[in-house]
Amino acid sequence: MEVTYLEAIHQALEEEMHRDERVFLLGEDIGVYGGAFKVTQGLLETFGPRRVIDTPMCEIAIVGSAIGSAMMGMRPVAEIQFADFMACAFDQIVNVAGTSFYRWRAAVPIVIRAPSGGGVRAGPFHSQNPEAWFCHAPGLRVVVPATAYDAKGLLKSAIRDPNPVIFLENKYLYRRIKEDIPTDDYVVPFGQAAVRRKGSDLSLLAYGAMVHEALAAAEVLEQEGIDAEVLDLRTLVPLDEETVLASARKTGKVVITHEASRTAGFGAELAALIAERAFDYLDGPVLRVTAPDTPVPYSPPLEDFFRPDAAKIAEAARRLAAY
Amino acid sequence: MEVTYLEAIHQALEEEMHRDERVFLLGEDIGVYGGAFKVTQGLLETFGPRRVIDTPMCEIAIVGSAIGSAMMGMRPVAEIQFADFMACAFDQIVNVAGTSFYRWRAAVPIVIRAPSGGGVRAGPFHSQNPEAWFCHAPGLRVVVPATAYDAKGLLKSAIRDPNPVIFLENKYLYRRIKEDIPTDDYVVPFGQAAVRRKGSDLSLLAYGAMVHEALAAAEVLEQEGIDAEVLDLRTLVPLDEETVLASARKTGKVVITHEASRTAGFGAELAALIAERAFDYLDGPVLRVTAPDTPVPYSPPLEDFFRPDAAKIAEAARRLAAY
Amino acid sequence: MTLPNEDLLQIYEYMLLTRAVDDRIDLLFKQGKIEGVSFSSLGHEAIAVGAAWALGPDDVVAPLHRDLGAYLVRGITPRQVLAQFLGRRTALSRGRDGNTHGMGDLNLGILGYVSPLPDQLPLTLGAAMAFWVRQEPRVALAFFGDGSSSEGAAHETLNLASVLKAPAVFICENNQFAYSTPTKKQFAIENLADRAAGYGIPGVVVDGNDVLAVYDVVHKAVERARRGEGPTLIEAKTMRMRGHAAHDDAFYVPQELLAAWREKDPIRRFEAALRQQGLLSDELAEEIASRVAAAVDDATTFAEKSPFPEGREALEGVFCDV
Amino acid sequence: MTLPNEDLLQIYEYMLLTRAVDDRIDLLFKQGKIEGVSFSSLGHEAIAVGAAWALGPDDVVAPLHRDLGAYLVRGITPRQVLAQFLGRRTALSRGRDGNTHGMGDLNLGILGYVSPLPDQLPLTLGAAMAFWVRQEPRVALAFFGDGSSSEGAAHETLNLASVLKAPAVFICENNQFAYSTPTKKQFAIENLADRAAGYGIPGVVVDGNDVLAVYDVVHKAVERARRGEGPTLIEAKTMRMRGHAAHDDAFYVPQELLAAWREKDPIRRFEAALRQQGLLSDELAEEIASRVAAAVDDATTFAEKSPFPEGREALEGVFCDV
Ligand SMILES: Cc1ncc(C[n+]2csc(CCOP(=O)(O)OP(=O)(O)O)c2C)c(N)n1
Ligand SMILES: Cc1ncc(C[n+]2csc(CCOP(=O)(O)OP(=O)(O)O)c2C)c(N)n1
Ligand SMILES: [Mg+2]
Ligand SMILES: [Mg+2]
Repeated sequence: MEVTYLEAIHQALEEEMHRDERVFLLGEDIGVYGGAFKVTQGLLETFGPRRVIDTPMCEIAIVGSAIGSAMMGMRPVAEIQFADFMACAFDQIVNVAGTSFYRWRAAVPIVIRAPSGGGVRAGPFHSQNPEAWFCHAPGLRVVVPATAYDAKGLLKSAIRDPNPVIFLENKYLYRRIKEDIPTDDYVVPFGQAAVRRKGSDLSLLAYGAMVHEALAAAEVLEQEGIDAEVLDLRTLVPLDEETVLASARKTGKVVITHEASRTAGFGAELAALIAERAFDYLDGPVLRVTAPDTPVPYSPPLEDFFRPDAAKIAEAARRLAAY
Repeated sequence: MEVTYLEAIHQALEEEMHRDERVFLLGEDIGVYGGAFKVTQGLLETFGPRRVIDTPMCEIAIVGSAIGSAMMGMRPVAEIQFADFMACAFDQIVNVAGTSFYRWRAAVPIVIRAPSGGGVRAGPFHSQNPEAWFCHAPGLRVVVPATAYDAKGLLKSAIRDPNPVIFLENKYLYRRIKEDIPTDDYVVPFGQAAVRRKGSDLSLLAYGAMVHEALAAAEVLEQEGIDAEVLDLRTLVPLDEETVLASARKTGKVVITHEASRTAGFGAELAALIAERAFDYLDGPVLRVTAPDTPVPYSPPLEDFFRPDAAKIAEAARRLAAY
Repeated sequence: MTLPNEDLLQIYEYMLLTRAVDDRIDLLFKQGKIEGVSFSSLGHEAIAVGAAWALGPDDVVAPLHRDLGAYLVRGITPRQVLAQFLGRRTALSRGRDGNTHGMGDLNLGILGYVSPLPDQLPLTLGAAMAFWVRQEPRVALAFFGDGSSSEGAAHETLNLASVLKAPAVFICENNQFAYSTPTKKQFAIENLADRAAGYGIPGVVVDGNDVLAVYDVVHKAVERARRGEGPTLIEAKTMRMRGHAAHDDAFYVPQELLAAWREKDPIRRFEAALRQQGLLSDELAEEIASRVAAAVDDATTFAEKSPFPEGREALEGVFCDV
Repeated sequence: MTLPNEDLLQIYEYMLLTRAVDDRIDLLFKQGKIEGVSFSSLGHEAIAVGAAWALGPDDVVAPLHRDLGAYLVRGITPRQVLAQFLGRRTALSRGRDGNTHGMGDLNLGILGYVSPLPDQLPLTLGAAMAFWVRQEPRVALAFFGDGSSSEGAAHETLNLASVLKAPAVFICENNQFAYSTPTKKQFAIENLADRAAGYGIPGVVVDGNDVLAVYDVVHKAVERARRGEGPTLIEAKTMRMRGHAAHDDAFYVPQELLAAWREKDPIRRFEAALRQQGLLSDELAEEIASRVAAAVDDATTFAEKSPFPEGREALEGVFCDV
């Protein structure tokens, strides 16, 4: 069955709610309206108002109460309407969700879903990519699906995982990509990167929407005789270090890309990992193709300049290939 | 005059408040009590209750109102009682303070001071090192003084800077270090790292309390015939890339250290910078000596294990030197 | 409070202008010329214009996404508004921010807002705090929605403002919905103004479709704040007359509710009163209408002719360097 | 509500035990055996014990740093408490967290707290929400301070709880100070309980030094919540009888205020009542006192003999793997 990235997420929620009655949803406008992007459409009708809870605007209470309910045996999936507003619940996420199991063995099996990413002319507060912040907060899993298959399988893993999971959906992909996915239950395990394209000349490391840009770049590069390998990281915490390092060691040249701004983004962690553990194999500098260190601007020419894309990735790859 | 790191900060506040009547302070327990660490002691008496404002517990309103007052021409210095609680005001810091100048040219000359760092048995919520989060939020300056001289000079720069500045004081250093500092007005400019020790075999990059651990490690290493250069970064945003790169290019071997946990910490950014722009000069992998990816544990054996120190830095440096 | 006739006619004109600009925005969105989202102020004209009218020239205001009228009263031009919605370099945010977001101008005493709501509340408190520190007789006024009243920032602000007796006025626009969520799912009370008692400050409910009533309560609150007696919480009841944003058909809003509120249209009501008082003749009405129409046409032309920013401009001005 | 005599004596013993453990903590701190900070529950015994007593076995409680009594009533042992303060492996947090922080045990229905306040409020609402979703007749009770009432988290929680009619009870311990900050600098009202009206829920003020009065109002609130009628906000007035933490001499607290509150000591008052009712003889008092003393001595020995964790244990259990 061919489904969009968005439908895949919807299916994961619906199927998990049928499978496990501990799963419930809470968030702003997720019930009657079906969510700002309609991800949860119809679930209120199917599961009723105690399992699909329309809350007031209160990110602290949404995340905090999700945590408390998880400690009482529930499996809440909280939606934050835009990933940008996770900043409002930051304390709950990093200080409460991230540390409770470590401190007093209280597992926190919650999922916080949020649409992230730009390219849709949504401006500084509906386009952010906050993944690096959460990767730097011990105790959180960070998931960044790039395909419809993964979005469904990773969300199922997230809901079944006994830990707090930050599940960053990429809003650019919601309705732009489609694929056939199995109708049977399946999960995509955490910590296993996918090699989306095998290649020998250099490695392109990406996640979320940038996987598609990296693949597009690889096609262009192929025409030019450069054989790029494309990795989709799928989950940043846990990170599949082995697959990343194996690719870096094989090609010796790495370009990392992400939509988030550059400084202290997750690309830095990848570069550091490689500079430490694949050093002997490197044939060139580790490059990053990222957004610049600015807020996400609104106007199309500004956002296009801001956002990494296949052309920018190809350009860096060319430079590196020639190194 | 020999002053502690803490007294140096106090002096900077007092002198700036005398110099510029737009400067005022707000925060919890900073007036009558003089601050949880007594940094602001006596300032209420000197400047009165409209320039030293004891607020209720409300980090959002503290930071948010500081921003609003700055837009009306004030130079607020907000204290967050512990850096850990900056998470409660995260949205104000990253979304409001960080973006207003970019979006509508409203400069936000605020300083947010907060005691950070561990080693004082203060447990998971009074020991955190959140600098990397703020480095990944465009529009913020991030300052991490390591000495009394710098604490004063950098805080003066921070107060005079027209941008939002995150000023992370290291509470371990508050009363543990002392030095002679000038009595005349001086500032330490942003973006200029200090070479605390010249060396040729390898570079130790540090900031905050870790500068002292790196220097102690360098002494040990010297005994063993390893000549380490020690850099104190002073400000992370702006970062003195040239000094960092010059040192890396000179020694070819770099150990980065910070108290914050490892994954996506600021050390990753440094490693990435070096792996990109000093690649040709590297004679070994870029190593990081950081806290592990756990909350900061309370009990002394746990915290000692957790926290990087001279011994751990020296150990990494030895491995790298032998590479 | 009786306002001079001149003021009444200006208020009327600003309300018309607000609606005309709003209609034009709606049209431009439907024509595909506005990217992303677009918010409407339809139905909020009395609140935005009435409240802004109550401020003195040195006072400061933090309008929100339904307060187009307040921006206009304070001096932001229709040209600037449309340029902003069209993402042009001539806009106050130079294309960096969209629709009314970040449409601030400190020279006009207007604080731009960020999307996370209600972050303009602590910001406004901060402005008031500056006046309080410097002991200046100035006041800061913030708008916020019934929706964002549930956010922690609202509480922290109201509390700190009341403790400091800061010269601030907070006006909550209760338009029955936060996005798709009706007020009864947002709070278990009838009047948000009743929360004022929990802060020891006055709380006032006002008919948000009656521009003079709004002016009146805001004016009183502003003067109270100016006298150093502290903040007031005003709840202006109204109805959001379009969807949450232009993409939203508001299927979840009962038609009867909309119909009932359409009867209370703030402009029609005020116009009727002006006519009854003999202040507005057909001729004058036509003159005003054509001035408004011309302004909107001019603004549209200006905005559409304005250049987009160039890509590289995205890198400029993250930090202030003076 | 009249409690059986047996309960009254147990309540008395728990109050004594609370104070004895607290005194021992103070002593251990002064002896330099407790690293970091240490909070005292002196003066809060009636609130913590009285409130916890009102819960059923399946109910859940989120105590704070002054609620030692609640931990003890719910079954955390003095051994576990002192091991926690001494950072030992035998503590509930195994040395990972300090003093009462993170001293939770889900088997006992106790939620551990984090330092950022009042984060146990949304946590407690979440527990109540779980009961509400599953339609179980269980209740969740949270403590919070006058200080943390000013935080956004308090507002969001009270509001969401009242909208859902979640089976939760919120008890604010107004002990006159938040660290050094007196209540008059924290809020411009007399009674925090009055904020309940802003959420459409009952608000009750109770004498926090009268254990049976506390029991009573909490019991009523718990049963109300259990019946599905929603949350209650209780304000228990008391006084923090030591400094904010052990390092703080509380110079900013007027001596007369402390002296006045010393007269109202919750334990002495309850003891007098028990004696007057003929429930407590000298002999029984002595028997209880010696049992308490023995428990505290035993706990001290246990804690001091308990091993510290080993450094490497710091790495374990960041993630749950079942
Ligand atoms: C912190 C935060 N959470 C969520 C949103 C998404 N959002 C934008 S407007 C809105 C509804 C606002 O309702 P209200 O405050 O009543 O204002 P109205 O649009 O009705 O005028 C929501 C949920 C937001 N902007 N900020
Ligand atoms: C969000 C947050 N800000 C600041 C602090 C620092 N702090 C710890 S306890 C305290 C005072 C708490 O006062 P109150 O809530 O009245 O509780 P009390 O200690 O009086 O029982 C403060 C300011 C904190 N723990 N959390
Ligand atoms: Mg509304
Ligand atoms: Mg208190």
